[in-house]
Amino acid sequence: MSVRDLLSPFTAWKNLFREPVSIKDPFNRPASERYRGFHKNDSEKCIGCGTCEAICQNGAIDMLPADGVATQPGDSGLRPRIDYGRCCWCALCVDVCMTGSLTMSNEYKWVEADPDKFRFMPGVDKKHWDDYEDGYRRPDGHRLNAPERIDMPELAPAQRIDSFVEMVTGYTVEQAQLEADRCVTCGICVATCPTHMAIPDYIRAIRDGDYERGLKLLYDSNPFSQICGKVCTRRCETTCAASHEGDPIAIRWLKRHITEQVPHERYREIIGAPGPATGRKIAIVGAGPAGMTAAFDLARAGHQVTVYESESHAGGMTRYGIPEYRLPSDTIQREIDLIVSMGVEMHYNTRVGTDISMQQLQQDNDAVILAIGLWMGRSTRIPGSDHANVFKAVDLLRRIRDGEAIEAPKSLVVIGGGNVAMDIARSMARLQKQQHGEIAVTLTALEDKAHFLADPVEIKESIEEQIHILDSRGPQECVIGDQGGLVGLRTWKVLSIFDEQHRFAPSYDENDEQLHKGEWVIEAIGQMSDVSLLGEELTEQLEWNRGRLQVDDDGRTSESWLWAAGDCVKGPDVVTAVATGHKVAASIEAVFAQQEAQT
Amino acid sequence: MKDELEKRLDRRPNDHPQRTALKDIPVREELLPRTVKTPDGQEIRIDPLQDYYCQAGPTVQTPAYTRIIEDLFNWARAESLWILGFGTGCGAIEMRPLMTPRFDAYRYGIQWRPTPRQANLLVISGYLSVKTLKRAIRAYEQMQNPKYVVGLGSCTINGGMYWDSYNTIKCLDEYMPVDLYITGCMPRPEALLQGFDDLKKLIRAGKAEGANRYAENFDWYKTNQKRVIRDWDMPDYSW
Amino acid sequence: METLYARLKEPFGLTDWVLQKPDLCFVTVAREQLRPLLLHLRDLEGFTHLVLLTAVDWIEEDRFQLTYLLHDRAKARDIGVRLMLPREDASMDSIHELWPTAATYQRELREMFGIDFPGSPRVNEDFILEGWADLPPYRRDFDTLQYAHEAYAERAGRETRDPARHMKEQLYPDGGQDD
Amino acid sequence: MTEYSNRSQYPQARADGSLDIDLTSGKYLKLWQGPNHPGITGNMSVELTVCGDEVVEGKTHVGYLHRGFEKLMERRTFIQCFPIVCRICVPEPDFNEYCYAAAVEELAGIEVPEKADWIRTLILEMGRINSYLMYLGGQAGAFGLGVIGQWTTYARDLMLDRFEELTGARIYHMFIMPGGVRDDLPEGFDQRMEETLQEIESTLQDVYDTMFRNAVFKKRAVGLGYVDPAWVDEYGITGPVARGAGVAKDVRRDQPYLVYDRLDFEPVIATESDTYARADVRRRDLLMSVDLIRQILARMPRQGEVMATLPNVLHWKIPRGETYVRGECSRGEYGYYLVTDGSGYPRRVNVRGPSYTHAMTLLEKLIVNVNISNVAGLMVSLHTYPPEIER
Repeated sequence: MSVRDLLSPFTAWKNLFREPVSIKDPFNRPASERYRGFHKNDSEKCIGCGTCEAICQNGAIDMLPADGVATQPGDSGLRPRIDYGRCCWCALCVDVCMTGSLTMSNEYKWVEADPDKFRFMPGVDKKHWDDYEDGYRRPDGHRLNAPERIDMPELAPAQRIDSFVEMVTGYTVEQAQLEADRCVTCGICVATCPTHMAIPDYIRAIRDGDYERGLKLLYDSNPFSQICGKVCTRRCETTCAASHEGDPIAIRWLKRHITEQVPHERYREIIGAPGPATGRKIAIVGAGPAGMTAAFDLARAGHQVTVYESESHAGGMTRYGIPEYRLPSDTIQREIDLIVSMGVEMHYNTRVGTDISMQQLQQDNDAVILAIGLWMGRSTRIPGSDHANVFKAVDLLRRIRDGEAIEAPKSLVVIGGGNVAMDIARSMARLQKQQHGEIAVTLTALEDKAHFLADPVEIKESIEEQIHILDSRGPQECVIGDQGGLVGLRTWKVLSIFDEQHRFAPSYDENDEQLHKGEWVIEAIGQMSDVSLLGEELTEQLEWNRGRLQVDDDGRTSESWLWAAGDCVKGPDVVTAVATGHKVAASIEAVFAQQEAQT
Repeated sequence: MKDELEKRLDRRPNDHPQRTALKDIPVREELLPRTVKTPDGQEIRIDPLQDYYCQAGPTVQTPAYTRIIEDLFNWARAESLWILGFGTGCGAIEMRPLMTPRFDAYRYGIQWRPTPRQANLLVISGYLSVKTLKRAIRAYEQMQNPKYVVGLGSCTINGGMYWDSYNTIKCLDEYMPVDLYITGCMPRPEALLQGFDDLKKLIRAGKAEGANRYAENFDWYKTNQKRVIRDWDMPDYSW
Repeated sequence: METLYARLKEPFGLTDWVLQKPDLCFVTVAREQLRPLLLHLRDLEGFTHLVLLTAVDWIEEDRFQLTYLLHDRAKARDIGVRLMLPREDASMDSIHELWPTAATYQRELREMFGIDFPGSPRVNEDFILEGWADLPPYRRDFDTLQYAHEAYAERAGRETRDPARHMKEQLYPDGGQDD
Repeated sequence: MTEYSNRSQYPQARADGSLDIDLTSGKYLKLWQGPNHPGITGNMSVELTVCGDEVVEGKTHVGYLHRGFEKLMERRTFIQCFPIVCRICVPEPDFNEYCYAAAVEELAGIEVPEKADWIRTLILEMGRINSYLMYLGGQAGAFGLGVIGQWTTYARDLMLDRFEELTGARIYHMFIMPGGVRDDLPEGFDQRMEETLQEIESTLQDVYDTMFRNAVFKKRAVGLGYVDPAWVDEYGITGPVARGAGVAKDVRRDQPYLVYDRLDFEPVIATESDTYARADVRRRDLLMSVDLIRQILARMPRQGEVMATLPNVLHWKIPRGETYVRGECSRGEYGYYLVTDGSGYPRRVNVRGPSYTHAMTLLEKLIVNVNISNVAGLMVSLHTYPPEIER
């Protein structure tokens, strides 16, 4: 202790001459740029997936319907409502938000006498901080879930181009786990799937490693799960929450993974045996996905189901329309065998209308289902399209699939931009490679690249396989040479496809004309049903809608004994066919139950 | 108001099954009746719970006779918010900047007092564990009228982060009459100032009637308090 | 660390050795060997500092794990000594004479897990909780959410919807197949 | 040094060594300091038995802030635990975030980007400065020097501004996540940080002149709360309390974590081991943190990621294991003992805060024979925060 210790404290007095440090107006002091203040939500961008609710450790977020927000595919119509009696402003909800719609402002003052008022729906209930510039938003690259999909292992273009061996090899267990891990289990995809498969649940089964539960979930809603696992059009993935800021979950490949992990001999046991016989009889025309799905449902319900198929094998377009490299025959056969094992009676090589009449079927059965698909290729009807070397894609695909030896031309042109066009182009490319060692396939489509109807993956793979793809080309003439052989296809540049009333009326730039060389021209611009089997009388009686059978919501035609399902009604794709198959089966069940009740 | 309170009371179950196996909670030693010897040798019998507290319950304060006088009173009350320096939870840490030059709440007539007797504003700074609730109630009851309660942070509103904790209450207004809530976790000093400013407006408008609400619904509050405070070893009103 | 374990393994019957990181390992010891082991570690091996004493409830295996974490200041390393106790009427010997601070840990374990430490100072006094009459809260079979629901009032008016179910109700309420 | 021991003849020891305190004798008075008391470190209390103005027995009571974190974390996923841990310690929350994140990363096998380690170190040092500034205000205030608190709280608020612009929050930053840190440094941060550091240094000079060179403070702090170096191991004493007793115990140097092995520093020690020495250790430690922040900003890499890729946090599972992660916070060793069982939730988390031993056993030992007026000063000198005792 010294005199210094007594005097030194007085140095504090120097602060008398210092500028005061007090903030003049503490009521209007903005928080920092990154401040995690009150929430904002871009209601347009939000899809109501509820991931914010799932991650909130405080149970502060409720998902509720909001005024002016409609439920539609890809948007649940719910919006988060946040309870500020719970929130801790950790911003995990912002970090995990699948669309980036949820952010925070740097507003932080909220005083209220009524404690029940601290709940609000950001972006729906207007707040004065909605248009604040500053505030926390997820920093670039800061993600709590991996945005990138696990790539599906597949054969390299060079390996696959000369054979019809399946090009995709399937996920390993580790890969599937990682991919399944990306799913946030929101379930928005379920509504988009035509047959409403329990997608989040079977993905969870993969995470849990419980494949048998996964398989049960698959076959509960889709008896074509193995096939869909390979060739589904996967509309579910377009509405996947992960697709907004990253790749959608590979739902199709995960489905495939489940079917690959369960030994085939276990399938029937897991799916369960059919119920006791009811004595009801049902005839199904066509053994494609729609017909076989209906057969599966009805046979499991105990009804006696007979399927009539004009080809030698069941599977319909999955067998005769999709190339082997995408969907191997043995996969189809396993699926069909499984359905048949439920007690379905099959009549192959039996053409209804020729071998047995519809009237006969009506007499012998309680109900008849028409699932005849779309087997007639449409023609462009341009000059020269009746030439012998102008083919329909469906016909060619069927011939290839049937094992017929086809001599591929050195060069060819495909008209069409859908999946069938890609299939035939790639199939022909393989034949060319096998037979000539060279590929010369040109594909012309009306649509521009951004609006191609084909799956983007198909397009990418086609390009890898050296298919020459030209967009916005309108076919004008199949040019026939002096010797009578086909020279190629003449096209004009497309300016627009639809007119102002959104009707199909393409307009062309006639100055931009090209000739695409090809010994063959293959038309892949759509298909229609061959309804000749119905016979004149029935055709007259039934109602039609633009060449397709008119059915009600349940798939029932105007004739009370006749239902229709599959591509001939809706589609075309496998999973829609499965959905309509289920639908008619359920409708028939309902009618039976009604009849039961009446007697 | 009372009906509404009753309704909220009714929707909760009574003592839940887990609690049936109650153990007897011993009364604290210093609260037991005892005999004390004074320095001159006299023996005095003391029952702390009876003798140490005034047991008269709270009464409703009627406003002054004329409006002008009452307004004057309210203005004076609003301009001298004396806060009890009882940091019940984490939010108390943001009070310190208010007490110091940077935010300087003193310029708004707000200051902190160490004892309930000198304070008229109790700030519940966040979650209240049952153990602190007991003390906070006593602190509140010992404050002089007119008195106010401000709930600070989301925990006072609906449990906040500790919504599933076995040891914290979720709704402060079940146990104490709250005049105002400030949300945040925790609210910044500026938000607190805003809250105090709003409280002043309430007081000036004569709407900060928490203390009267407490007196009017005393039984309801006591029932709620005793439901969560298991060892109620204190008088009902510890003034 | 390895040499330490090799040296102590036999005399103290140590099992389940895990080298978590170069300066931290865990071992399991039998109940009767605990005290000799702790004494040995403290007095002869330099583990003079009791970092923590806590329990883990392995309710599926019907036992508590007690973890004594000791720190060796000179060599900057730690050893975690695990000890398994049956869950029923769990009771353990107190080590408060080895480290006075252990008494606090033991008081907490008594209150939060219901593990008794006979002889430990003030072990039966309320420590953190006051007037607690339920299961010790850190036991796995105590459900804090349920307790909170039942014991404390919550604000009414909260409800939520599941997106998938809501979409079903809105878009395909009959559960039928659609596109 | 003032001799405090055996000033009173009461209470006498019984044959078994326990104290003969008979409350009915009239010699003793039971006095509760806290929880609502200006001279208490947060929401806790000490139950004092006094004889005259001298404490003969003191018992610490905690639990007023108990929220059951360790239980709550058992029903939160690994990512959901991250926002809740910082609430365990209000004045220096980042240590919880760091220890929890490091324990999770260790058991889950996640590699943290190097830059994130630097930013974490920066944040921990900033938090240390805040904590010490609060301490200095409290320590001076406990001896009646109110003005120190006015200055240090202002200085601390400047640091909170830096925290706010870096982390997006003032008190609970929730910035150190398992996997890294949330974001990079904002633009111009170094410059503003340097200004803040200079302001803090100048404040500290004022504090030194008015507090450490103050006859009142010296008179009351010197000799108060003497901690024998031999108790350090026995009582599990860590941090500045141990360093004030001449034991150079500092996790940053003994078991370097984050980037401390790439920074130049030596643990600050003093040998007097009383309240004054501990205050001085903390003051010098604070200056060292200022220096460390300058070193960090000068040496840290400016390019690169700040966050590792996590598995989808909604289904994040960590294999069975257990670990203990420690760090040197302003009060001593802070540690997390984490046990996982292969599920998506921690099996058990035990938070070991330095106050656990300091405020319980050690305080109860030191408080005997202390004058009532010095109890507050003694408690503050152990720098205790009750929430880390009871969690």
